[in-house]
Amino acid sequence: MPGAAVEAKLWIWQRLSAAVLGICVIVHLAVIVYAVQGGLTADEIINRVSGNLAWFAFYSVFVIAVAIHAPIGVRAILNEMTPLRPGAVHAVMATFCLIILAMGFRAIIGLYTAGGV
Amino acid sequence: MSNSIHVSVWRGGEQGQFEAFDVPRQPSQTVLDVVTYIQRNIDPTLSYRFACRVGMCGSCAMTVNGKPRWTCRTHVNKVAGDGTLEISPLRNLKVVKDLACDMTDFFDKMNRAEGKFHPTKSRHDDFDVVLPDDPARKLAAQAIECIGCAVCYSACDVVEWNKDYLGPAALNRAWTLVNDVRDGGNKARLTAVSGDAGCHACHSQQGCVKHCPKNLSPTFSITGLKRATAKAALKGEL
Amino acid sequence: MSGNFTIEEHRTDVLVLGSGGAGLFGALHAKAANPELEVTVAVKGLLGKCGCTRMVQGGYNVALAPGDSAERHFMDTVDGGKWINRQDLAWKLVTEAQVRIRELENELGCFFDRNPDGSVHQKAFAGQTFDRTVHKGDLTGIEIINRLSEQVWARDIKRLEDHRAVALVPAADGSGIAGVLMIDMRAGTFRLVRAAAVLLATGGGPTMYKYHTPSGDKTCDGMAMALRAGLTLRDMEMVQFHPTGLIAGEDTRITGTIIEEGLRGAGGYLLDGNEERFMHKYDERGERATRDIVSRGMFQEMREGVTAKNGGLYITMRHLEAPLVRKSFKGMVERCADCGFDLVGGLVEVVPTAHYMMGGLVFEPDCTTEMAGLYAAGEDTGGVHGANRLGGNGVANSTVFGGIAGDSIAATIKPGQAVPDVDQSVIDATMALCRQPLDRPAGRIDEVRTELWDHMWDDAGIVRDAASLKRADAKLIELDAQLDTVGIAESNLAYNLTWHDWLNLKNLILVSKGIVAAATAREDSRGAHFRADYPEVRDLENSTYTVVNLKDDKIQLGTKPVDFSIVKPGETLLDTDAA
Amino acid sequence: MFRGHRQHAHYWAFALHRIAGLLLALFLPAHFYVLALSIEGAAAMDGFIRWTDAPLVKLAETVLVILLAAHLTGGLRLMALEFIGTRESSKAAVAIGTGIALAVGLMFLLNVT
Ligand SMILES: Cc1cc2nc3c(=O)[nH]c(=O)nc-3n(C[C@H](O)[C@H](O)[C@H](O)COP(=O)(O)OP(=O)(O)OC[C@H]3O[C@@H](n4cnc5c(N)ncnc54)[C@H](O)[C@@H]3O)c2cc1C
Ligand code: HEM
Ligand code: SF4
Ligand code: F3S
Ligand code: FES
Repeated sequence: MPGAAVEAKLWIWQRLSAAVLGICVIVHLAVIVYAVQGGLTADEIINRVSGNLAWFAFYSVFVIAVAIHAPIGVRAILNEMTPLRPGAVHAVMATFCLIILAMGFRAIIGLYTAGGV
Repeated sequence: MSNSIHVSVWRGGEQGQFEAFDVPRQPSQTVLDVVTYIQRNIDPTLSYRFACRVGMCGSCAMTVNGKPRWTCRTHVNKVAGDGTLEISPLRNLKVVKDLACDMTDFFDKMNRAEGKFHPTKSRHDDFDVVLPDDPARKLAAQAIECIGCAVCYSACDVVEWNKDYLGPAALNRAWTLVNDVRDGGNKARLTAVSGDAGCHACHSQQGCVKHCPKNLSPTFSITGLKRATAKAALKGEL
Repeated sequence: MSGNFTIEEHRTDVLVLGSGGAGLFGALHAKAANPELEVTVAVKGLLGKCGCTRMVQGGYNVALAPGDSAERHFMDTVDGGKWINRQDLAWKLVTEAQVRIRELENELGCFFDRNPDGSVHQKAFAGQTFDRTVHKGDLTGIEIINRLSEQVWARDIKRLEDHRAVALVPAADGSGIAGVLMIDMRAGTFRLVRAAAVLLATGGGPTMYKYHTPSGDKTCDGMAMALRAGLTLRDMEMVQFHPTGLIAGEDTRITGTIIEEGLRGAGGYLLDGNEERFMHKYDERGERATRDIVSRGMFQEMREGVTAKNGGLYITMRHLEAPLVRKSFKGMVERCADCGFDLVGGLVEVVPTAHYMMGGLVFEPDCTTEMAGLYAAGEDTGGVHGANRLGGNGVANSTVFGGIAGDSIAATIKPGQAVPDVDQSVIDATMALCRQPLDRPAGRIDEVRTELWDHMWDDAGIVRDAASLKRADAKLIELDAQLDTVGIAESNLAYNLTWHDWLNLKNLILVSKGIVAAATAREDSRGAHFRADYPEVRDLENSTYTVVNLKDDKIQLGTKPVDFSIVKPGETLLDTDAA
Repeated sequence: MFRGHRQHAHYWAFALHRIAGLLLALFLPAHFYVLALSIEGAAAMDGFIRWTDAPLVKLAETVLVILLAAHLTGGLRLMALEFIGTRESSKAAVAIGTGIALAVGLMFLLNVT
């Protein structure tokens, strides 16, 4: 049964990505809480991220992880709670994954290159 | 304690309606006794299922005030504090009539989950030596006392949402066999319980654990299957 | 009348009636021996969920351990049976059990309890000279039936669930059985299943007594069908009572269900209504005396009238250490608590309760019967246990002979073999019988049930005598007539439990007549049968057993000499020094 | 909504985790869109962030942070269940999870105001 292995692997990927996201989100939340202390401004964000490879790498991992994690999660919800067929759900989720990747990286690259590196 | 209970009972099949009855209250009275009283004294056509009367056969389960329960061992005082009871058939099973369900799907899923022993020895061999405190034996023992009442099956929303989902009881049985050192069917079993009809469909709602009258934890069993199938998948064995 | 009642027909090679240990083993063995055979299991409830094998708590007797032997198990069985067992059957039981238990463990997957060294654990059970009861906690039956059911579900074995057998239908040419008439309970319609072989495994069940342990689906249907088919039952006076059933009033189904024997073993006291112990009046072992003695002692106390509020007596553990009781009897404590009783610190009202029928259809060690093509196994049969069944021999009996029946059937029946034409007159007569209440305005059948319960309990129960049996006999005739005036509304026969209650009572009354006749005939006291007017065991060497059958709607009675084919009273198969 | 069989803490934990996950997934593209605006220069972005000072938007953002925290703790709880096999995955775990989520949310709220 190929489906069996696919589901098992999706499960592994989702848990792995969740673990990565766990770390990312904690860092992210910490930064938000820290950042908003003086009121959130775009300058601050750009100053922090722009040209900083470490932040760039961090957000890349974050985006990749979420692009794996979220579609797998939404897939289960759609399969269970909507009449959509599994094939259709699969297509929608592949698209969703690409959208997250595209939009995510557009944002990160934008931040990284902002301020004229 | 008022001396009568107001009972609404489901009448009909999948389509039907509640019907109201007043049943005198007794000091020793289970929900099954309430239903029996109605059949014996008020409406002889009321249908329901039971056999053992003592929590061994798992055929008397019904939805009582919204929750799935075995009725032969549910004392009225425990569920009808305010003197009202609403009794309907178990969710997620086909209704035969009134409170009696058809459990065919439930049993078929036990079978589909490879919830059966695959022997490695025969009647001409001696008993396997199995130490009672062997960790695998203990895991098997924790889950083995299922009476197949389908209470968990009825308490799980995934069963409702995903018609193919094998459900907590079948997966729980599969897990006891995964831990049964005498069994030779694990390869087929892990494939059978993986996938979106199997353990991966479970989202740990834990209605199964919460309602199982035998205090088993299908959730625990299912997470065990998730780990076991993940290992098998990584080894390419599924 | 029956004209507008269509009968669906169904054909199969092998039809198994009942899904207890006997029925499921029969089906599995027949299918294993010849996978080409079409095997169908028809059962009054859901497959594997009804019947008493599932309710087995104690366990399974089998001689496995060093020091024990089939001979010893056999001697215990015949001693316990007070020498009226059919010895070749008892021998078959003890020897085949040694194979069957390994089949259960190794092939079906029952996970029996182990000793600390990993070998199978065998516990003590009353009436045995060796600890030989294999078990899975105190829920052995659930383990056995669950494992059997799984194997049946996994095979190409047809299921007719919620199907009640109402008649064994012979061939028109008298050559043997041709099928079984059933009621499809869900639809409320008749269905004729034609079959080359039928296994009768509906499991008896003494539910004609006010207090009884078996599951609600067991109402002696098999024995009643056998009587109507002209077959012979033996040892019908032998009804075993378990000393401690719960009693909580007439309106709860909990009444009659078992409280574990181990409670007495662990030091529990039996108390009368004044909260005083009484068992020492009857036996120096007190509460720890054997089932029959304790039951009789309790019955006597109840007759004398110092009872608790529901007419029973009390069992209490409150003088023992609470945590210990809670730990050793967890299942029982919880069960009592669910029903509103405190087993640990309080008094729980109990009463002796009808448990098992040693008597039943006469059959051979290969499970054939007088009627060609009809096989029988389990509690429906008589002869294996004699006058008393040892705890732990019941499930051994049903699984051993169920398997043998399956083997015998497969050895005789060919797949697709022609099934003779059915005797239509039996079908017509049975349908008329079943439909009898439907033509009348609805009535209350409760009164018939309660009266049957009361009279069997008082007059043909734990203690009987000629006068009480005579009363019982007259009452049964009266109740049968009374039942015939009760009507069931015909408009709604689908899953109509009240209709089935009526049919249940019809069967229970018929089989009760057999019990009363046999009990009247046996003028001595043996095992489960106690005659106040003949309190002694008489003339062991010339023991006889009773047989009953039905001719022209009347019970015919006979007695036959016991054939001591293996060992005579006073002799033993054991090397006496070794004990 | 919360029929009888759903009336227990674990079910609520499941429902919360699912709702939070779904909302996060829906919010994600919007979030990225905002960030991408940075490409058009800090000025444009400041405009946007000032817009978020509107109370309604602020509330939405707060809720989202709570959701993130809730989904995180719920996810950790789930993975504890799945990998460590905590048998009696206690109600405490649910409570602590929700507690932390709320705390983070409140922190955010306090800081913002
Ligand atoms: C509470 C309790 C505890 C017991 N404990 C022990 C123990 O510890 N050790 C021991 O050895 N024995 C014990 N026994 C006895 C043991 O259960 C029986 O001896 C044995 O299981 C009988 O098996 P069976 O297959 O003959 O019948 P059952 O298991 O009773 O099965 C009968 C089957 O026939 C079906 N049936 C009935 N009528 C019809 C019909 N008209 N049409 C179709 N199907 C029908 C029933 O629904 C059921 O499926 C106990 C019995 C009880 C009640
Ligand atoms: C930004 C981030 C995140 C998004 C958009 C997201 C989205 C989702 C979605 C939509 C689901 C499906 C929910 C369901 O099936 O009920 C899900 C499931 C899950 N998430 Fe997340 N998630 C995120 C972060 C996290 C984090 C940080 C963790 C944990 C540490 C996590 C752990 C999980 C787990 C374990 C599941 C599986 C639930 C199940 O199968 O029942 N997620 N996620
Ligand atoms: S796991 Fe529990 S609730 Fe589910 S069928 Fe078994 S005993 Fe019933
Ligand atoms: S209720 Fe259902 S979702 Fe899983 S934990 Fe139990 S099977
Ligand atoms: S009647 Fe058997 S479990 Fe309730």
